[in-house]
Amino acid sequence: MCIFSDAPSARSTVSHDGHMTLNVERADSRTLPSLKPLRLLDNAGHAVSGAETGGFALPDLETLLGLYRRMVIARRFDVQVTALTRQGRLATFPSALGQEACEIGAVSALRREDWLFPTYRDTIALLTRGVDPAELLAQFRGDWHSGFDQKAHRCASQSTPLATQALHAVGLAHAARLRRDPIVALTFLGDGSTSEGDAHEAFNFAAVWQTPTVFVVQNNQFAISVPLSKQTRARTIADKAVGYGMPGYHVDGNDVAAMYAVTSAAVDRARAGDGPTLIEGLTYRIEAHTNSDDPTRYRDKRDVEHWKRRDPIERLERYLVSEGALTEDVRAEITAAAEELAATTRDAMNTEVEHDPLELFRHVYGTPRAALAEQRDALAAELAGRPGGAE
Amino acid sequence: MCIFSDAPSARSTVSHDGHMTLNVERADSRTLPSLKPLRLLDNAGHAVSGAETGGFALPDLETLLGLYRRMVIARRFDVQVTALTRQGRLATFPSALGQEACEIGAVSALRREDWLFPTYRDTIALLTRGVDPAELLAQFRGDWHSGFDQKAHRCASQSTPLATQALHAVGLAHAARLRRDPIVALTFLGDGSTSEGDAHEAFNFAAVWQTPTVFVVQNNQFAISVPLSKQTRARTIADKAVGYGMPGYHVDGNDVAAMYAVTSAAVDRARAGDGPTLIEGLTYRIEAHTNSDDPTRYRDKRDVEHWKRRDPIERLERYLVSEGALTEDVRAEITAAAEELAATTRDAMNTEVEHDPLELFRHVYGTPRAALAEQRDALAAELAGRPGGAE
Amino acid sequence: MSALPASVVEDGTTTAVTMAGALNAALRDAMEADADVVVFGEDVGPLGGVFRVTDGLHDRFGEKRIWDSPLAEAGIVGTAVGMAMYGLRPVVEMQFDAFSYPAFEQVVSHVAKMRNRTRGVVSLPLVIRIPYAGDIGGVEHHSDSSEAYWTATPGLTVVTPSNPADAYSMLRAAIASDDPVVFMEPKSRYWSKQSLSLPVETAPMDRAVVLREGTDVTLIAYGPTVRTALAAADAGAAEGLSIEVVDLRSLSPFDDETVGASVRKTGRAAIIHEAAQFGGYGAEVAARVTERNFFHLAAPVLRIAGFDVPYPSPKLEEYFLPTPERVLNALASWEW
Amino acid sequence: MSALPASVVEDGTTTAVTMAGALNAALRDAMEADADVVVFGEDVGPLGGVFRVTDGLHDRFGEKRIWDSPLAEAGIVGTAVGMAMYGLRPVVEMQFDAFSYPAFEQVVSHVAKMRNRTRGVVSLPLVIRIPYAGDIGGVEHHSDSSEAYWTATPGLTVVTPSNPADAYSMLRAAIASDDPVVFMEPKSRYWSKQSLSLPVETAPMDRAVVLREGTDVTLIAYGPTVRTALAAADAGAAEGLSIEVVDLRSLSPFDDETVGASVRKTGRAAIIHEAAQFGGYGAEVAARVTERNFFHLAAPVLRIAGFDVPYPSPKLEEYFLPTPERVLNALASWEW
Ligand SMILES: Cc1ncc(C[n+]2csc(CCOP(=O)(O)OP(=O)(O)O)c2C)c(N)n1
Ligand SMILES: Cc1ncc(C[n+]2csc(CCOP(=O)(O)OP(=O)(O)O)c2C)c(N)n1
Ligand SMILES: [Mg+2]
Ligand SMILES: [Mg+2]
Repeated sequence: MCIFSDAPSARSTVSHDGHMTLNVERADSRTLPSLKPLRLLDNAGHAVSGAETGGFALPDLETLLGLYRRMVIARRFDVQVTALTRQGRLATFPSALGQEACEIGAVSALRREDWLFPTYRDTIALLTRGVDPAELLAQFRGDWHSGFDQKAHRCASQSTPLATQALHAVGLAHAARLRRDPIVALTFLGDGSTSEGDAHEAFNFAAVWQTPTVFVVQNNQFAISVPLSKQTRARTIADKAVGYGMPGYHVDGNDVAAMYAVTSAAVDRARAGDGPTLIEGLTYRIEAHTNSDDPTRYRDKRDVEHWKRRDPIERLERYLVSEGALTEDVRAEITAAAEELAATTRDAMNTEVEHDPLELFRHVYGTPRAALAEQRDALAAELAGRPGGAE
Repeated sequence: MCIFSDAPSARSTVSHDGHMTLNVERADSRTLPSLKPLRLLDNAGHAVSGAETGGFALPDLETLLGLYRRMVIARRFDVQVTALTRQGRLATFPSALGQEACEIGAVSALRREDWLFPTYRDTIALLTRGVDPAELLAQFRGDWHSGFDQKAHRCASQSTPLATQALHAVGLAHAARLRRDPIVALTFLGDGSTSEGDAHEAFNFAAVWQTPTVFVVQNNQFAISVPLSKQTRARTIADKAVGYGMPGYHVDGNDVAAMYAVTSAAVDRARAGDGPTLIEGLTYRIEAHTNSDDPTRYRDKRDVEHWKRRDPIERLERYLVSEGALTEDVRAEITAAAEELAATTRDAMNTEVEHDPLELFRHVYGTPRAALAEQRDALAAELAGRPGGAE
Repeated sequence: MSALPASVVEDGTTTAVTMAGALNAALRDAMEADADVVVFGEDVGPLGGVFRVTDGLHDRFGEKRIWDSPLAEAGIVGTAVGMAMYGLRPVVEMQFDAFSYPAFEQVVSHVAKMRNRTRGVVSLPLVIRIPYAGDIGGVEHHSDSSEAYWTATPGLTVVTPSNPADAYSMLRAAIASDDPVVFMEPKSRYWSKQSLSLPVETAPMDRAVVLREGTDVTLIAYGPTVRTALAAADAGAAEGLSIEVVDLRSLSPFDDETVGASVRKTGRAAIIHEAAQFGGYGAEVAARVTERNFFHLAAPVLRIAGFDVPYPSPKLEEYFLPTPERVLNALASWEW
Repeated sequence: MSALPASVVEDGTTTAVTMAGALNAALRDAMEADADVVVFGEDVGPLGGVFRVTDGLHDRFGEKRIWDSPLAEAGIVGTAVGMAMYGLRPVVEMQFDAFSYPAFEQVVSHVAKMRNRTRGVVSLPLVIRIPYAGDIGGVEHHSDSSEAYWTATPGLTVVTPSNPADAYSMLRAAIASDDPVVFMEPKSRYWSKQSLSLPVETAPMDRAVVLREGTDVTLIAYGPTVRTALAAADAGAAEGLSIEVVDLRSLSPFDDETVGASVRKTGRAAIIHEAAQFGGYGAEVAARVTERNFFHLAAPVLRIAGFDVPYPSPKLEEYFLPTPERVLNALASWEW
């Protein structure tokens, strides 16, 4: 089920003037990312002009309205799932509340044939790609390690071992390039994950091989309890791009317009064969790391309040209202869609699915193994109340 | 045996004017390394002035003469060991021929109490630190994994797993800092090794913790057969420093004066508590990767000839001769010292040492293990010609 | 070997100490006793660790003794190696055992080999704490049992407590050891309680203990499965089967003496663990118990282990984990 | 199982094929047959690999089919996972097995688990070639035997040839398999020769073979120790001991059928490997052979393995490696 039919066009909205185009020369000229994050809308919802935009153009109203709709629905979903998790319906859930602009801005720049390599945090990005909520949440409810058809959605499963998925994205992108398929692989990473060796290797392989990969680092300023200052001494995470000879962008991650525009340009660049891009979206994790985390132990509530006042949805809403694009009708439609999704999700999560214990053995190998069949039979026998079974 | 009594002073010879001092502000200002490698002497042996020096001052003649002496002796040693390896006296030997300026310039910037974390390539750096040739070569002859007393020499063993030693250097430096011991840990890395995750993690931990660590990447342009262009797309390896918020220097690695001056400044900076530095020495591996490698398979002989004409020793020699510092007496003394060392090395390598098979069991654990003692006894019995032993 | 003192029996009184609490106390006391003990890793600082094992230590000892590192396990173990070379006694935490895998090269190629490489000159007094095994409803990668990787690596000492008293005593011993120790903490037992007065010193870290005496079969367990073994012994007793339960505590070295004595007495042995059976630690136990006691054995050593599949998702783990019933069924499969 | 065809017996004639040559031919033929087969790793391109296994392939197939990657093993395996997800069949090389350790997390947490995680939707037709074991005079880190790490990991298929014919046939089978295969190449056998006409198809990749028939004892070996086992059988024959030699070929899965049949015939079994004994692969062999054939065994299964120490430096490896004499001594330790 793809809940969004009005997917914004994946074509770039970037102004391709000489200075601002993403291209190899730019990488080779070793331009440092701006210290101030690029943005197209300020927190009051006003369009920004000048250097701060990094030369990127504000997407048109229709595109922005589509992004708004996705964000509102995603948030409703996220809040619903967090509530269900508190009620014990899910084993765990890492919320992306407050990160909707990063998640949806980035992923909306992809075409259907492109691939997404998400982390555990990026549930709403997968939702936006059209994955069914029940299948999506199977992992966090504990039904199976991953619950949706990765090939059908061109989405990898939500990766837990940090930064490992970035290498998969690079490999897949390279394979596509070898086959001359014009597709792009986008991977999300957390700020903390950039410290892992695999992040480095992924950036480097992508740059050396010039794979069509887009790295989106959601800098939500925490890795569980560890603040960014203990993760890197670089001025921005985007600075890391320099060391790989690829373009890096430091973007206001609560400005969905900027996230969408910059990612679209990077996706275009990748598709054109000009290699990878590193995008840092500066945002904030409003919720706890997961439901089992207690953030009062390590951060000041006032910080959270500060960031709540920089809410990505409200920012765009202000702009859309001021432009007259967000009518009451549209608002009502969006609310209804969001509530419907929430209801579907509630129902799905409140409905136990059947688990077949013998499925434990079914997918481990494509080539059947006698010893595994023995173990399966032993479990079957045990379940049937008979002792023993094998041997 | 420390073969060098005239160790150049480890104090910095850098001119500390505002712009050029290595300091945190500089790191924070995200200065990109110069594309042209810094140098103080050009290939003709003329002192360089202006921007190319990066503001570093040429060390005094006495210091340069000391470096020259070390390089000549190190080369003689290197050539001798390669010859012995061809004669089958050593299991393997990775020569550093042509890299003497990197090796000796860098390591000469250390004080005796500082630590060195070398790779398999850096035998002559250890020699320069005073490790006895026979003990030094035990590893490559195959007597034991490492043959010298690491604590006595403040030198770790020559690391084989690439980039792993860089983390040890960071940890040791951090431990020293916690204890307020004013020591520095310098680690060598190859250009290829910068691709490993461990290199990234070492750079990052050092920068975040601000450890007194100096990373010297010897960019000899090959990782066995793989050229630098397949290792990174960055314009210089020093560019990587930006992504960690530490200073990076791109240095002519065949100019020992520059290597010594820049490393000395980095060592001073580290000792002062101002954190790590990344230094890239651009050089060339004149010999094969090791004796078992055949470089004709992957590189053009003319390249080697080109680099031979940029020999680090000849360059300094030209300068010292033109300055009148390299008299025939001095030359004769150096040649004699080099020949003496070569003879000692030949003798040592031609003398079999005794191997005690039971030493296999001696150092694995500090706490004795009964099962290991059984295995030792079984081997002892086997060696004594008796069957069985244990059980 | 003798059974543990009475204090080690679980009793659920209010003066009880959890395993997490005992580990916390051990770290605190070790840090108090020796300024060279430092603790670092992911979230071990102000948060106190995701399992709260380092709770309160950051407040007490400050940033120079316990701190949050960047998020990189090879970096954590690799820098700990350097610190230990310099004479500190680092205790590092891998957040979950699947997240120790990025550090695998540092552990296998350096931690395990440093002392041997340097002919005993550089020993590494380093403790790598690894919360392991499942039964906590964790999603993928949060329930691995990685012990077979470490025990197959010469140079490592690998131990695992099954109760709070051992947790305290063995962690103190691990920190005091000049050899590197992989200290495996059974996640599902973190909240198990025991009435205890700390500090406590139990059997030496490298010895197994007989936790329950019996005459018919030796049931060997460690970490999380000790509870399973004790429950099986209870249930067995009800059926007239006298099960002797041995808690290995030390996986490497293996206490041949204690286990052998028990097996020679009972004539039968079984080993329980959560990790997959194929290539699991139980193979070593079965192989060496058989090698050394073949003619005392009335039946093959049984392995009751996880199936040879990846650890399952929460809703399926009950079918994967060895239960007391599965143990008894297995014992019943022997010809008696 | 039947013995290998006569062509598999070493004869040292001039038309001989080395194991490295057979592997090279297998790669060439697989790349020729299927455009989805790609090869990458460190130095596998123009150099042809440090053991020359990819010699000439770069010239023949060009940079898009076989190339040198950056120097990073997690990167190599991790990108291979992505390529395999997309439908390519990557064959990657770890230069020496100690250098596979940086890729450990990618192998254990992804390569082994992807198919299961995705309920069979994403299988990974990926081959990880690992030159392993010692006896080549290599300095530290160049002679590890890492098989126990991989065989303890459900989801991996682990195989190892002992001769050129199997090297060819099994590598073709590994590349053809839709499951990920850890393909372990015994370094010391790279230059061993066999007169052979390629292509050759030997027994299925997952089956053990009886290489030499015998009646007194089943000697189980794999990879580098098959030669040792055959030599021991020769020497044993001279002393009147009839040794049956089984070459496992597949370490995971384990061929219970072939091995069991042999053990039930001889009533005695021993396993030889280079890796340290404690926690080594031999433990699994001993444990399962005993479990399944206990009442046919006249004596405990013996393990003749490396000592429980890090692999030694070149001058000491002769004392570490299992020799035919050590095998015979061990067999003599049984009560007959
Ligand atoms: C290799 C690895 N190490 C540790 C963990 C445990 N862990 C899970 S999430 C997390 C923090 C990740 O922070 P970040 O990358 O910033 O992502 P965020 O959670 O903020 O989205 C940690 C340490 C893991 N999943 N994988
Ligand atoms: C982790 C690891 N992977 C692979 C190797 C095999 N290997 C040894 S040297 C080498 C090339 C290293 O190149 P570089 O870092 O540039 O150093 P150089 O040899 O040029 O000094 C490789 C691939 C290794 N030693 N360690
Ligand atoms: Mg984060
Ligand atoms: Mg190099």
